[in-house]
Amino acid sequence: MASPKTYRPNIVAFFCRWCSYGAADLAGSLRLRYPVDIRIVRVPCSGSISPQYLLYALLQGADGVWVSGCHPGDCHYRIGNMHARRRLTLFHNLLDYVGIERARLLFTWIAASEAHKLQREAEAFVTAVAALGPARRLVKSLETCIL
Amino acid sequence: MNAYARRIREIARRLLSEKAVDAVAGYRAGTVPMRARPFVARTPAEAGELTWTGFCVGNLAKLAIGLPGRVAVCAQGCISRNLVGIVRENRLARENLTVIGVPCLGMLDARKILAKVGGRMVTGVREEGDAVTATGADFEETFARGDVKRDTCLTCRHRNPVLVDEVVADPVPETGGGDGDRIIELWERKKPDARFELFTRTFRDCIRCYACRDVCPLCHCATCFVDRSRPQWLGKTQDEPDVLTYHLLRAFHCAGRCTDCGACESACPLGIPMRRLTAKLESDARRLFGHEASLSLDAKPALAVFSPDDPDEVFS
Amino acid sequence: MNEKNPYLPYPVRLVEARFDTPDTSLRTLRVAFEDPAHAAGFAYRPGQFAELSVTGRGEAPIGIASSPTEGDELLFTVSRMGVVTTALHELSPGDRLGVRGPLGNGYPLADLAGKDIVVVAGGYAVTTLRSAMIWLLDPANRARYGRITFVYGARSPELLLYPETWRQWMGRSDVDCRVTIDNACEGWDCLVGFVPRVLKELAPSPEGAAALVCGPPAMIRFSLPVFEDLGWQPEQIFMSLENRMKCGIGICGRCNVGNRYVCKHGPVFSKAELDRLPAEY
Amino acid sequence: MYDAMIFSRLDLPRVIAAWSAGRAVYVPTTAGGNTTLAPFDPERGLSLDYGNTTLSPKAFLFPQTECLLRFATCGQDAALAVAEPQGTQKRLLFGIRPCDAAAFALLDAVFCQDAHSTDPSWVSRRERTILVGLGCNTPDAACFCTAMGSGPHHPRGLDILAADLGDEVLLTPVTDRGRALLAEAASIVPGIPARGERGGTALGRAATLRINAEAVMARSPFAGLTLEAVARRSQRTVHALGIWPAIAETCLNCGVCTFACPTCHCFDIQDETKGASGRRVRNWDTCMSWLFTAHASGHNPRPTKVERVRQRFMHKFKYMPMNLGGRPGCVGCGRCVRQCPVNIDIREVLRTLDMACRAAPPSGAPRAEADS
Repeated sequence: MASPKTYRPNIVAFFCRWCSYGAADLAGSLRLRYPVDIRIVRVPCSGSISPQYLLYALLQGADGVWVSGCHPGDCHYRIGNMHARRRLTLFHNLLDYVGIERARLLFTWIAASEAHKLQREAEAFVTAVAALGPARRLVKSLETCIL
Repeated sequence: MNAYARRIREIARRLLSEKAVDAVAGYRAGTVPMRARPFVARTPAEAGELTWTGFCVGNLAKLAIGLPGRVAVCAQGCISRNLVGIVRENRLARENLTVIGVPCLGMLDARKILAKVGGRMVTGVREEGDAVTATGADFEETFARGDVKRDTCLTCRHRNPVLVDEVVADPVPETGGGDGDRIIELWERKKPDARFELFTRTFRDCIRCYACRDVCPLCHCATCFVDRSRPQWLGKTQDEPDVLTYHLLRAFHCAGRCTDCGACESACPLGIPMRRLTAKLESDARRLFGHEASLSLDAKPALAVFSPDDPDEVFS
Repeated sequence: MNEKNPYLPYPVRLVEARFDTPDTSLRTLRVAFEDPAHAAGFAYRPGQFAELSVTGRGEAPIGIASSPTEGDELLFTVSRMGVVTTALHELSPGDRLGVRGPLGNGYPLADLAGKDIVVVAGGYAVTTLRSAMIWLLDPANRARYGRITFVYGARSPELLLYPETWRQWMGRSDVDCRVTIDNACEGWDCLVGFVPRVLKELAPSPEGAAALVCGPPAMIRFSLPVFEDLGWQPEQIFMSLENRMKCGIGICGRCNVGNRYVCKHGPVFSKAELDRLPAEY
Repeated sequence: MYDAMIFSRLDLPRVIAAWSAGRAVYVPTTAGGNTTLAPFDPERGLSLDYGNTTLSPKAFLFPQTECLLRFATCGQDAALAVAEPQGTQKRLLFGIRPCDAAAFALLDAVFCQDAHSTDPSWVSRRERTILVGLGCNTPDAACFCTAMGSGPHHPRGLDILAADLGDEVLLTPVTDRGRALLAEAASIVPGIPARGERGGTALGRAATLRINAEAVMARSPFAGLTLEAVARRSQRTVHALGIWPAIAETCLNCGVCTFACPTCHCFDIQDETKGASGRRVRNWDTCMSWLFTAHASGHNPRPTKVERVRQRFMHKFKYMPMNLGGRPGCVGCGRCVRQCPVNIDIREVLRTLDMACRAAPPSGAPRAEADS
């Protein structure tokens, strides 16, 4: 098991290409540092994110999952993030309800210009997930042995 | 034979002999005690086989979807809502559907009855008003209906059909219990660790037969996510993460559309209370979006619509 | 087959791979056993198949296109269809994969000694018939059979597999090799027309003969009446079936046609036997 | 028979405790409305008051999920390795019902066909698992073992058959292994050899229990089921009968019947990976599933539930009898009857099938009617 000192969480982020992905880009241009533990998956819209993506990430051993889209009202496709908000709200509550640690999930609205917000959120999320340690719940292990 | 069954046969016979419908989806007597069988009557003679008992615990909306032609369906409150849902989803045309409305007193849970009689072999069950009498080779015991009703019927809010073409009986008072949130309180009170432990324990016995999915009229994907291979969203094993992920996703796919008919729980061979998950989603849909699934043909499912003022509580 | 555990593949390495068709939907893989003992244990007959496995993706049943007379290396032509076959298309020479087999019954070539053999192949289904042909034409076997006729067709020239092999047969006097494409095209020097028509013109006599037929459903559907009109009996015609398979040894249950398992009792069935089975394939 | 033993019912937990030395012993346990075979706990005691286990005990020999082998990465360094040895635990299952033991005997013929088709983990588990069955004194309304060549006190597949005589238990060894086991128990717990007058009485009581149980089934509305007419018809004829769409009409195509069934044995094989390593697992599969036979090309030989439902019943009542010398692929445990969400009753299906086979006109050429 990883010691607290060396442990670095595995974080999968689903970013909307029109805003939060742009914010990550901008953060790079501005040379803003944020933790390297985040693997960004660029998606067309937060509205295109199915809960099964998030569960898939958890199954495969992600310690934290981050979804970020355009602020409500600013969707490139007009209403994609409005649908995402309803869907992901229910899903977030469901995961919380079954005991998945709240801090392993982060849902944000980050516009393309908000590189600083992205940096802040990234730092806070990585710290929070690192504090929880490696994910144990819903993580697929291949070690099972039947006698 | 009870009054409901008599009336259902009358209606079915009339609809079939007048050729108002091609088929009537209902139930006939089961081959073993405490069971009823979904049945499609296509002739007035077959209508004579229709029956109604507290063990009609499937979901006939599911059966109706696959039937060609004009179909009449016997439906309690929850099933009528499913019919509304499938009409809304264009899986059954309203003009091809006749709803035979069955005001519901709550359906029975064979497991509860078996528990009440201490596992002795039940050879028959009689229903008289609020009294449910189980008989065996050497015993006869009577219970209050409320004690042997299915869990879902204890929190029912819509015992009377919301869409009716033919009426089996006068509406019954809406005294089912009505508080769907009671189911989720069991877990919500607990701390996350305990919640996960309860979640795991509740679904531990699952054998992934998918009866819960297959009995449910909300499921309609041509290829279910569990059957997809590119990507394969979850493993096919009985390992805990695969099983739990299956149930989370199955429940979520019903979010905003579930009528809490309880067919999933009734179909489960292990008696897993999977409404623990669906009830949470519907409770949130009510609380956050003021939404209750399929109460009228005009209402869209909670996740098919949005409001600019939807709560932002999980976003930062 | 691994004697202790039939689910355990032999490790092999990909020696050579090439795409057979311009659309790259077919790829022929040549593999070599890592352990000579495994090669010796893998005693196969034409018409048998093996489960090819790519670790992490799974196994797929593929007919063996090589003949045991060609040495220890195995040849498979794989159509890219699902997860495993796609993975097989992505392998590079030198990569290790698994081979589990040989599986199934194969063509009853030993029982057909002394007979004339008519081989009818369509498109990509020629794979195990290539194996049968090479085996039949091997000096050790050729004398035990009468006339050998090979009819092979595909939609267009580039969809014909193993051209160097059948071109070579065309130069031989002990085999009647007829290769055809559906529609004429520039530079094509062999026959034009559907396989059933070529077969009709050929009019093979059923006298002391047997046919091995493998091809797409339409080819089978129109070829069988040709045989029938010529007086062939169902017992003389052998066909190879495909069904979804997993275990390959007649246990896991999905590939059955009636009471017969394609993986164990097949994939080769006589038409007479198929006539007795429900047509669930 | 003469080496049967009689034990006091009160001593039975001690007998089982004696067997627990060096073995994991599982006994019927009811909790939350389900009966399972759970590890024997002397503190909890032993209840013989159960119908049958909710699911069949097949998972003890054929786990729902099982690792076949492990591997590392793919590509040049792909390495295939054998899985950990499977089925190494020595076990004793107490109280399985004769129908389920008959199912194990039937599955032996499936998992151990010949040198090429022998399932090593089945063999390993079967060899290490001792079966002490308990005869049924009160069959359930769904039971029909007598019609499937078994019976409420049938010994096939068991090592020891127990009969619950109320105050006493009669243990009859069926195999040499069972005989040794009985001797093992008798060396620790006082038992009485079932000989002489005392033995005669016990054997007589057990016989009466068996006859009474059989009589209960003989009074069932489904008594008298037979496969004779099905056996006379060719598989093609049975397959082509017009009865299948109506039988399948209400079927949900879920897998309850096949997963609960003690003789259903179909499985799927899949690879799973995590990082640079992975495993090949087999999982129970079901012929009810669309995916079961779907080709990668999209073609499906059993495209609708009618073909799939037909396959299930044909497999049990036609294909397996053809392949197994007439034995049906069903032992009459009744689980599918009890657990089918839409109450499709296999007995009713068999009756319909039987009647249709009797009524079917002899199909064309006599040759087509003969299965060879």
